[in-house]
Amino acid sequence: MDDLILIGPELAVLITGLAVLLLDLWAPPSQRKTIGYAAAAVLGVVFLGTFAFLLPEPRMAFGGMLVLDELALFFKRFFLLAAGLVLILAVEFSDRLKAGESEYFALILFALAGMMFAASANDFSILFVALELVTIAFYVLASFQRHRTRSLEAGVKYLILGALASGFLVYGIALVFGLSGTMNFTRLAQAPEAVLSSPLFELGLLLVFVGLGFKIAAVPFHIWAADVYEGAPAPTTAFLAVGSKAAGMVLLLRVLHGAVPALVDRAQPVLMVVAALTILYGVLCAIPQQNLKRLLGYSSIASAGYLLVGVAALNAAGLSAVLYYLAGYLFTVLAAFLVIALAFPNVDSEEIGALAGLHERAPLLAAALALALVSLAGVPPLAGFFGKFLLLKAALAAAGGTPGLYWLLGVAIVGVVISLAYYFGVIRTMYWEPHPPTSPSSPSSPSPPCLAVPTPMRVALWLCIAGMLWLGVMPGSILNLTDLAVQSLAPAVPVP
Amino acid sequence: MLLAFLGSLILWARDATGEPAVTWLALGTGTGGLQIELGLKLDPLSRLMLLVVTGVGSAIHIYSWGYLHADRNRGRYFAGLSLFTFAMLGIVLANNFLMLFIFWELVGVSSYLLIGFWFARPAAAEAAKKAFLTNRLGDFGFLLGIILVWAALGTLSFTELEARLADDPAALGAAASVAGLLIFCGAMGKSAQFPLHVWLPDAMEGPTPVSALIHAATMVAAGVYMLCRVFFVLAVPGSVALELIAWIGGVTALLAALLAVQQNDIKRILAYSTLSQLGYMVLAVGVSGASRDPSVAMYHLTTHAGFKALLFLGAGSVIHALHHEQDIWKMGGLSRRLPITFWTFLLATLALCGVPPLSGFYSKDAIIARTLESGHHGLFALATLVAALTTFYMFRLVFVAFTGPAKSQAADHARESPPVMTLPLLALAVPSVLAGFWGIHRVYGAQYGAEPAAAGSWAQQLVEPFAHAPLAAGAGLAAALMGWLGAWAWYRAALQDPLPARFATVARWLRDRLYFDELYERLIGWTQESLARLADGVDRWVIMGVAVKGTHGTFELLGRLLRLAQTGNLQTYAFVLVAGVALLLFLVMAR
Amino acid sequence: METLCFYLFAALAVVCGFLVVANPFSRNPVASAMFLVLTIAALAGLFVLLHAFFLAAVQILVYAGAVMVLFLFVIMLLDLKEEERRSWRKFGLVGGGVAVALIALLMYAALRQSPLGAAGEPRVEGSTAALGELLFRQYLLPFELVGVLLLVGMVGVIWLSKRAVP
Amino acid sequence: MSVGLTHYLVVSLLLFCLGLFGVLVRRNLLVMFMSLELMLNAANLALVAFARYHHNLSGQIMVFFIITVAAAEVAVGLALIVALYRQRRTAHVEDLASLRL
Repeated sequence: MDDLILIGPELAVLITGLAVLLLDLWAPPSQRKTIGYAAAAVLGVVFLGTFAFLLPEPRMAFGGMLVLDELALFFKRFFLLAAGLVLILAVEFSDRLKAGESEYFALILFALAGMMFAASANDFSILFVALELVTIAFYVLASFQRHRTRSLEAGVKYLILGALASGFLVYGIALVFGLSGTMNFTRLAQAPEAVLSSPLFELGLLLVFVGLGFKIAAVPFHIWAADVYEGAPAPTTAFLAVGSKAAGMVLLLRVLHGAVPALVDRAQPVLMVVAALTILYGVLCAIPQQNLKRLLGYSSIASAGYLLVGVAALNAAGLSAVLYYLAGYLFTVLAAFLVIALAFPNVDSEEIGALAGLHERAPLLAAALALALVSLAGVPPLAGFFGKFLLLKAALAAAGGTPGLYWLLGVAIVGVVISLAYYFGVIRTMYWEPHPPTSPSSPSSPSPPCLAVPTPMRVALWLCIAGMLWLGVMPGSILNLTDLAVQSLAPAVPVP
Repeated sequence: MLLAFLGSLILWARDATGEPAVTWLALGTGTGGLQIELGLKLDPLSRLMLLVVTGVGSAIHIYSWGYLHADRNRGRYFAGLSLFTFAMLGIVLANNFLMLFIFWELVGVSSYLLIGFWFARPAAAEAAKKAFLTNRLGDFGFLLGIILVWAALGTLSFTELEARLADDPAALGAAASVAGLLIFCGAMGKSAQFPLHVWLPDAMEGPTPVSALIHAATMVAAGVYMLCRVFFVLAVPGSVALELIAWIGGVTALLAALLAVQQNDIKRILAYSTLSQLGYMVLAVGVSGASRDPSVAMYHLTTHAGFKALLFLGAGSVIHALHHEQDIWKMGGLSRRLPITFWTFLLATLALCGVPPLSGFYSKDAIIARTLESGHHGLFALATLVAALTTFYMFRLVFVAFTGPAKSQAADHARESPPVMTLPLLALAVPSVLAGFWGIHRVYGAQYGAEPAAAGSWAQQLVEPFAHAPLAAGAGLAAALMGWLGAWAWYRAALQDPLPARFATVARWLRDRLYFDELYERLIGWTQESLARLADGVDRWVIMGVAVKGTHGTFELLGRLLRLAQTGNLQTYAFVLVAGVALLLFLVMAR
Repeated sequence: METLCFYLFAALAVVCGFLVVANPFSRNPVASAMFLVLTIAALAGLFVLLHAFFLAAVQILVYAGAVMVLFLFVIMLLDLKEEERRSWRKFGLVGGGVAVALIALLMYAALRQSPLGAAGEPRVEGSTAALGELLFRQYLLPFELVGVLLLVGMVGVIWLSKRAVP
Repeated sequence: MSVGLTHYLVVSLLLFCLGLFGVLVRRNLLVMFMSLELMLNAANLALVAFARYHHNLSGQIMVFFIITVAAAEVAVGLALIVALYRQRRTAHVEDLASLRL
């Protein structure tokens, strides 16, 4: 019974998902949007409910399969918030799905459940199953617009490459299990040195890293990201960028600091190289980009790189900064995708040029997107700036022992500077370029039609804006949470 | 926008009470080694600067009302203007490096918006981008400097930093020079010092009140203000930062003055003049190392803010009256058509040239005296030379634009601007005249008064410049006189021509050209022309062409190359992934 | 006897596996599918040798019985003959070969250097009862999660394979 | 020469690399998919062998999960390929390149 209480939030999400599927059978088509909003509301309630957990120390459940600590709670709240916003976005988007809205909502909820389980995973079996639950749901979510070839193509690409990464992951798990004789993280942490230092074990861990690196879109496992981001429906892309990446991240932290804390020092060079490559790749590829969703895809690759900087710093401040950065990223990216869903009524052209003059048609959208991009670019006082600042600061603090980190810092700063160019290009288009004539039939109308912003979207947008500003201006409160989370993960990690 | 004015009035009243307290608002604190307080710092330095920003700012707000009354996008304009002023006030009041930097960036963003206000004009958009990028380049150094200081001393608060440095002047160690110079990088960007000065003349593409705001009281002054604010970091013993700063300031002053001589656009002349005066201020900061008291820089900044805003608004009034004509050779005879504009403009010009008893004389003289006092004889000569040049090009402008016959239809039919524009002119004329006697130096003196070597001697020197440093005052005056004579001799004579010199027939143009060269030979020497051209070329080709475009191009090329990996072919993707795995395994396992 | 069976099944698995990916005689997907069935059957044989009887049955039932039938069904449905007409891509062959060979080499080297515990001493007897015990006690949660995963798969398949409404 | 754990692992490794090779060189989506199944099967073999030689049934449980997940993955993947075929009349990777650069 205790175990069930500990997975209460996940159960609630699963039940909501089933209820959405069932309700769809009776609800008239006109009520489907209501179902989506209701599901989002339930997620809000569950989000608040997670604050009822009081954890003086980590609790284990299901015979050590799951662990519920502050880190898990942090990520569960993160996923719930993200999924709630994505649901609102999906409801707005549902007109373009043609049919099957409820299935779409339900799949989002099931993927959310998978992510929440992943946040608590303390065993490779749970890691694998939860990750696959997320992934398979995303295969369908990415290709959900089956009347659009591009959506299907995105789905197929994600599927094949995802399955390939899963193959590596599974083989890695097999090797790790084979050498150590256990799949449980807690027991793995006590494995003898002889096991840890054997090459085959190391190989297995690397393959697991491949599987997780695929999720967070780190170079060289990033190759799917841009295509899938561009082709998939906007809510899917948003959830993929925020949720899937965070799920990969939390699992990486769990494996690294939970299962093999003795090996983190040896993992550092790998993490540093991957982080540097990821930042450079994402930033450089974004420069000539004309499609906004694709641009955000590359930007999400770069973000993965920045996150890995925090992981590679190997200190509590770095991990705390990773969590903070993710929180800021949540609001920023979702704001951008909310705008994308509204501003591009025509799904097959998400060219930046189509945003010209947006500030006249929809000032709120333009302002929200501009804020999001400014935050992504790392300009104070928004959340993105503080996240990057904390990450770099943590890396700097750790750089004394490892000179390689100085290089990584240099790369990260160069990345920030380059990224300004394309983010501001988008802002300039929105504010400074005149709106192209809307249609040849009404050339006489001087002002283009205003875009209507439905109330729920308005609420979601304001929430995102508030989140970005709040995190940027008052980082203290959230930093308390992230510090707690990091302490529960690795009490032994030195605090600089 | 009137809100800003109201705010400035309130602050004014607060100034009158004269509370030198430091107000702390601990807005955000974090654990894990991060401790950032956001707070305000009110001391003599920031109080007076507040006055300057809000005073000039509100004059410009009112003036803009008239200047842009027909523009459709007025709302956006005033939003930008207010944001800009807000950010500027943030810089003035910041009590730590982080907050300073945040507002510093905000100023950059809002100036980008304002310069590019007429974005439909490609030049304006280009100028806005250039300003932003150049500033970012400087800010990058600034940020590194801040991080360095923070890493060495562990705090970002000015008060604490100062205390720590006072306790242990060697706390920064070998990093002192580097940190100082990196921080100066930020000032170089904002205050447009060589070689990052390229953005400022182009920024004239913005509306004229914006130019006034950016050039007079705010953006460019932010750099100098920041230098004075963190002077204690720059002036630690053993640092070579100040020496270099002084020379960069001197070079900027000279270069800009030379370039100003060559310009025909009324706003560009003023822009280069601003550059030159900023060079003065930076120079003043640089030579104040021995006396540990950069107040002369602030003094000049304050007086300059007044008369330069006046000059720009006057120019704006002229441009407005002539329906956006900016070429001075198409003006002429405006003294009769625009009397208020002319007299205020003349007053400001005199102040800029350093004619006693106007404000510019005292502040400029203080700088020249300081160079002499600190033993920088080369810089003293340079400063005097620039003073002469300043008078020369300013009176060239006045003679050509305001006296003589009208040189175009528009100039002949010009009418005085509405009162909403002339009133700010009159209001700004007051400080231009009075700021010299008013005792600004004493306020700034209080800021640095506690420091050891800041004896009150310089204050007396200001009251009696001639008595204290007769050589400096005399040299300054003589330089001004020489410049004026040069302008009078040639441009008064040039005005006898029925047509403006530049647009006459080839022969006439050649003759004028020779006259030019002759003048140069007598005054400075033949090299000036080529120097001016060289400097312009360096601007245009080396700095913009190679440094900015080259870097940008390289990255763009890299991006396009990398993008080729994204062929869209699933098989290639799979190959990239597997090859990545193979490489990763190889790197880790094959040891 | 056991050794003989191992080599038989192992050879069968590897050879058939090779024929799945690179059959020199036919590049018809049907041929690949048939050889995959053989590989799977051979693997089931190896499972029996490893005393994993239940898994051997599952392997045959689920993989050979269900998954491969699904594959064949789809192949028939789509009527694909195209790849036969297209030539191999040289770059793919060489580059892929090099990458895979590198991975194989590294793995093999790691295998040689690693202490595999008391290798050569098979100790576990595959008891289906013990397996069920473990599955429904310790691994109950992942088991239930797999159920959810199958539901997700079902929803996805139904949605994707339904003909789009015009 | 008696058969030991290493032998099984070598077989598993060979199968894994064969599958990997198939993904890289075959251009029919269905065959690529089959190659992926081969990789998963290789992992299964390794897990079962480890379970046998390490006195730990957990490996077999993991195989059980992998088979189920693979089945679900195959089902979704095939449905996706069918949907794509309906639109484009192809199951060929080279014909899938509308998303690029």
